[in-house]
Amino acid sequence: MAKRNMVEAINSGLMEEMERDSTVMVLGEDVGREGGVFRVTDGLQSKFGPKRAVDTPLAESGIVGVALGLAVKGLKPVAELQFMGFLPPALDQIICHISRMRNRSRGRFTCPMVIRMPYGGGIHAPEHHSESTEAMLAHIPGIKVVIPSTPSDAKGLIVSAIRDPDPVLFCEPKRIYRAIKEEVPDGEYTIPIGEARVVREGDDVTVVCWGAMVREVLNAAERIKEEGVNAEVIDLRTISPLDDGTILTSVEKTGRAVIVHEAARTCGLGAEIIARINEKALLSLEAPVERVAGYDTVFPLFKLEHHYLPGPERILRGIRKVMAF
Amino acid sequence: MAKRNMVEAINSGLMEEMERDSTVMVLGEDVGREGGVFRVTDGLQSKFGPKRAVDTPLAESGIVGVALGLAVKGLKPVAELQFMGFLPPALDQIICHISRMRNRSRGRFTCPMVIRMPYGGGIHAPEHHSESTEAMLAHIPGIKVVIPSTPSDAKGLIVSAIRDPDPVLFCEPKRIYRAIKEEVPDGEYTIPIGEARVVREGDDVTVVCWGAMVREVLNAAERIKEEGVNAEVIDLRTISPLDDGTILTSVEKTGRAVIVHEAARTCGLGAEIIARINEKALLSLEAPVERVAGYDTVFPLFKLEHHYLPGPERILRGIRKVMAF
Amino acid sequence: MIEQFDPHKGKILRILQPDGRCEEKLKPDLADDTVKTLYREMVFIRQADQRALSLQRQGRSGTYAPCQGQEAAQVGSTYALGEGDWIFPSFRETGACYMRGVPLKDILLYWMGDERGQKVAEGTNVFPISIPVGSHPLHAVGVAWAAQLQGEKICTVAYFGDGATSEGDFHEAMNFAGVFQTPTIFFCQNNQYAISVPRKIQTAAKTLAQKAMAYGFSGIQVDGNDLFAVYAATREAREKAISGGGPTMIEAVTYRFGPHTTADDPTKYRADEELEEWKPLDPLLRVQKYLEGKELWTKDWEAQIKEEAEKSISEAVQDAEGVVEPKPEEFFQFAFAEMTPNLKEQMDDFLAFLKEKGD
Amino acid sequence: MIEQFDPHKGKILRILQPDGRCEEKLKPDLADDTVKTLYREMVFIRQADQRALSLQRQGRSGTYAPCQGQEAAQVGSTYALGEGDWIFPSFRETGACYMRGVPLKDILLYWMGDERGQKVAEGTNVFPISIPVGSHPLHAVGVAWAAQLQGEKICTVAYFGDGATSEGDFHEAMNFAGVFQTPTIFFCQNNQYAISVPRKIQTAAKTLAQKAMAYGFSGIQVDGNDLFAVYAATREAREKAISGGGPTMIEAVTYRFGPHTTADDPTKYRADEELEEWKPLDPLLRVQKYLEGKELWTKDWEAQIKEEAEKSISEAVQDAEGVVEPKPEEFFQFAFAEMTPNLKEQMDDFLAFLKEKGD
Ligand SMILES: Cc1ncc(C[n+]2csc(CCOP(=O)(O)OP(=O)(O)O)c2C)c(N)n1
Ligand SMILES: Cc1ncc(C[n+]2csc(CCOP(=O)(O)OP(=O)(O)O)c2C)c(N)n1
Ligand SMILES: [Mg+2]
Ligand SMILES: [Mg+2]
Repeated sequence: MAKRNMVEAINSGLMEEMERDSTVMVLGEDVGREGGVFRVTDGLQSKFGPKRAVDTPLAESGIVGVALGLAVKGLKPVAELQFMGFLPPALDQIICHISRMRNRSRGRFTCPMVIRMPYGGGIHAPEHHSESTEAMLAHIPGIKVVIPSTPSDAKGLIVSAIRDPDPVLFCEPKRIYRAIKEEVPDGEYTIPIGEARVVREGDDVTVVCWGAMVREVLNAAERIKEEGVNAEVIDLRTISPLDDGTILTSVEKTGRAVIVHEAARTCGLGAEIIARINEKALLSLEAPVERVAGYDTVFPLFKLEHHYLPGPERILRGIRKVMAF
Repeated sequence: MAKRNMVEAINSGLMEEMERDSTVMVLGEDVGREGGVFRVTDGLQSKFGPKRAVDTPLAESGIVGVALGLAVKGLKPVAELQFMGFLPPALDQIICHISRMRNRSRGRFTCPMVIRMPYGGGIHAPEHHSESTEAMLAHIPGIKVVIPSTPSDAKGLIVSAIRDPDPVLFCEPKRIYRAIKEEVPDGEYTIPIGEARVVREGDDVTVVCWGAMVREVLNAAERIKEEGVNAEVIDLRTISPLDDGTILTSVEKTGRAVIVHEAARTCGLGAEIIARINEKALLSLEAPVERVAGYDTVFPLFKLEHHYLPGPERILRGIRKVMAF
Repeated sequence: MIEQFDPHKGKILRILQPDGRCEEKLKPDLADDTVKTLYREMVFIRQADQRALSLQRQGRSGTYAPCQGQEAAQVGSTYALGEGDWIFPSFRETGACYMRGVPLKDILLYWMGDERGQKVAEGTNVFPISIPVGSHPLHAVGVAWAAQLQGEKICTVAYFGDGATSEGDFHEAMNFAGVFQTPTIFFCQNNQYAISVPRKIQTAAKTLAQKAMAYGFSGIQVDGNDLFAVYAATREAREKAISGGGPTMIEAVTYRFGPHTTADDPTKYRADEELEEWKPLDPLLRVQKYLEGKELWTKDWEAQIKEEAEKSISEAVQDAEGVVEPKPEEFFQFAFAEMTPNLKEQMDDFLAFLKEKGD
Repeated sequence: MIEQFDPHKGKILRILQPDGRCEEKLKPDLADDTVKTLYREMVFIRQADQRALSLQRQGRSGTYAPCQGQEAAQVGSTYALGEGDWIFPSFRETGACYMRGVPLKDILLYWMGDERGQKVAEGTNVFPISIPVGSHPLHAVGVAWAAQLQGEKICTVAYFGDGATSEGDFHEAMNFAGVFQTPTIFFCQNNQYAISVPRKIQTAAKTLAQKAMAYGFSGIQVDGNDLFAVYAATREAREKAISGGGPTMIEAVTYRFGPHTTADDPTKYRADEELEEWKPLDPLLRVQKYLEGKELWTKDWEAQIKEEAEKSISEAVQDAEGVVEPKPEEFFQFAFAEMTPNLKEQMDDFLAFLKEKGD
């Protein structure tokens, strides 16, 4: 075991999978020689050569579109989109083809592949470098969407994503790429896709979050303790398929819930979570489920981004609101 | 007043706006000479010439991207995407630019424009011709999303969309393009964007729907009467911004709600509506809000599409479920 | 040959003249029997295409995109391919798919609104039909790239139309193919229209073939109604591809004799005169005259092969219509290798609903 | 001239030699004073660019994309434009934006993380900076098309890099421009890299300029470090555009002297030798030598213009840093002409939250 941050953890996961399975390859803008603008693919090209760690032309649709072909023909492409803000050009291939090959061919052709992308705000970046549009992805049938919040989970989930028989979109909370260092198991280590994790136990209120928000929520959870409130914190880890079982069990216990996400509020994933709670645990609710989320505006440039991003203060406020109801 | 179906109603709205305002133009694939594959732009080119009813190259991103430029420079482009299934190639321009010009330039540049597209299933079409991805659009800040369900509303809303100072996505339920004929006012006629309509009054249960589902819901509402259930039916007409006021008033009265949409269930607009009800009318709820929606699968080819699309039977079942709770 | 016919210099490859005469020095070596077989296939495809149209008219099938007039382009190009090669059809490739081993029954089944028609047999390297115009050449590049990395000597062929060249994905596919020198043939059937939009509105370039220059490889314009020219060009492009020479674009200049699809009325946007001008260029007529000239064609033989075609087409129709209805829940079953709990829940509810309804 | 320099034939336009000598017969008629002014602007831009970099290093600004080495490309092209023309910058166009009337203060303000820096004055036809690579040429085509329909004799210029030519939107923009013959200049600064990716991985085409042929209009490759060549080519392209001749693509071959952005370390992907090879081709050096040859340049004058530049740059920095902080709720205020009820509700809750916090 070695102490690693999330970038190093994902890198080691890629490294080990490429060693284990010669069909695994990474491709994207600057992922080869440069090792990725965030260094997630650092060292892969020098170790596995330019044919398995490939710098591509600057074209997101092209990257994921050829990856589909690579996958159908038996390779395991791990494509990188440099930022989730540049996911939109690739959406057509994802929505119209990647998510549908298995269904369209009634199982004859499949495209197990991974599309990685850093996402989320808080790094003082220019426009299009802070987006969180994961809810759009969760609305697309036929793909899985994974979002780690710790180095260990990141490694375990990237390995599972590479081994998954279906396309997996892997969203990396770049804000905490280097913020957390922890022991990350070397060698064979997987985390099952589709399973949320109870990060903190509590019986007064359930707080559901993912990605970079987990850290903010844990911070708030510690502070609300002083007010005698014991919060249970759930890190979804996979947002599609959604592990509503873990959420419901918790809400049935606590009777109260707050959902925290960076993405714009309207039609964000928070809405779906509320819908599931409403459908399956309405009678356990002692207060309306609260959403602490981004606003329905363009993500602001960094003079104002701290106002846009949910932080401990706003999360505390959300928890207090459901407790006071 | 003349009896018109939805195609004719939208056509007359376009016709009159192009007469009224010489800056209005339509562009897209087959919208000129052919008058649109559904004939919505029929006669516009012969009346206003090929410079105001323009056949473009086959490129969705190009169509809406140049439309942005046309709009900023003072024209009023009404772009057509041939089917919502071919919206994805245009999403990048919509998400990254069209929805952001005003904000990005702090009001200096704006792009009032309309993007029309037929959407929805039930016409025995090939793959990609039956999609309903309106929830993705409702998640994008900076645009408005309109969906008419009757010829009159279609005319009133297309006129309002053209006159709106901001970009409006106009989704046309092609399944009922010609199914309903009704009196449609000639000349100046507008329906405000952002206002839902109570189509049928009732006090036992609220059914929220839009587009082609309205007809199915009204059918179910009539049938459920025989069971002594009086359903209130709300046609959203605009899904973004969402008129939750009308929904909440109704739910506070009925205490029960069912939401019906064609789109895939998870992260569909139904989730957001449930979230709003949860946040603002939880205590009035006497039963969990029910979603009668498309499934989280690719929209099937037409041998099975009737199973995918919510019809009166499934809607009745949904209503019975919330009544029996 | 490809290099000699520079589209930029207005050159176009034509070997078989409309009157059946043939440029002997350019003629590919196709045995007479082979030519007869290919003619027979073209006849079969035309009749199958006709049948598909009438099935739709009779309400026995859904929308269909006919390929009448494009038989030489599809037969000539596919016949030039090898065993392991892959093709990536769009929606108008009935001929190409049939030539590459997709049973007519399956093709018809698909247009009858049944996904099972797209489940090709193991070893049949035909991608499912791609409806989004211009989007699938990327897949052909990806498969070709993989084959290259796997050390297989095969090529991939993307079939698309003139309209498809306007899409961004076409550009990205051509560019990736050039950069990674993938063994890919971009086979464009320029049938003069994208639904109602004429070729000249699609792009200001004189030819579509010249677009290849933007990506550092060569393109050639061929008479798409000339079986020999299409075959020869594809053959050469394939040899180049499998010997590491990289991609080639072939623009087959042809004409759609029929409507865009069964939902389309061509009289709205094209004059009958235009159609009349193209009729003498009919790809079948040309081969017929050629064979006639060599006394390899007779009225009787024509009648015979047509009758045989009708027979097997009727069988295919019967088989397609005889396929048992899909299980209602089938559309849930191919979303993932293993159904997700959420989907399972939805399927169970769906089945419960059917039960309640008494289906 | 553009026609004479066919990129396909390996021609590239260069007028001013690195040693300051000049092809007299190709030399555009620029008065000595004008050349001095343009040199002065280039000096100013280089120093402003340097300052922007150091502001970031000092934590007084965010990420910045320097344009050092590309001054001739940006000054030469913008100086060739007319009053009413529009430019569409990407993120590396500090020089072009400044030349077209955007105050340095606003440019700095934007990189300090403040959208207000993008609110150009009425009459300043500079589109806001577009970050998504390759996506904004479509906007230039749209504005040009509108101007054409409105009967205005102006042109639009899209600025983008070598990497941008790989995006589908670049293709669609070029194609629309060709089809509608819009008065658009596609000005590509080929600075040899897209972050770490070298030009040769971007496309297999020998030149980027030749891509124009795929769209039926002409492209020209110019020495992008040659002020005169860039000016002359842009001038001609503009005249062609406003006189109904349609679009032109100009590939300005240049080199990025600095990092991709302040977040980038070029030593990871390019050798110092390469940089050294380009240094003698510095666009400023060349004009300096030219002026020196005509005894229009002296050390004192150089010192003087540099000092003056420093002074006004410092003022711009002061002004940018002196701008009052944006109101917290500002980011709600430009979503729509009229705030939607839903957004109003969110803003009120946001303001209530700030109150509670005591901000
Ligand atoms: C991305 C996309 N946009 C629009 C359509 C609707 N559509 C179907 S076929 C077609 C025209 C295609 O023209 P072309 O590429 O020349 O092929 P052809 O039909 O002539 O064989 C259009 C616009 C589509 N299928 N995909
Ligand atoms: C669509 C998109 N993909 C990726 C990026 C990230 N990115 C920013 S600049 C850049 C390289 C651009 O290269 P080039 O077009 O040559 O312009 P240059 O930076 O050299 O001026 C990349 C990949 C982006 N901004 N937009
Ligand atoms: Mg065509
Ligand atoms: Mg560059």
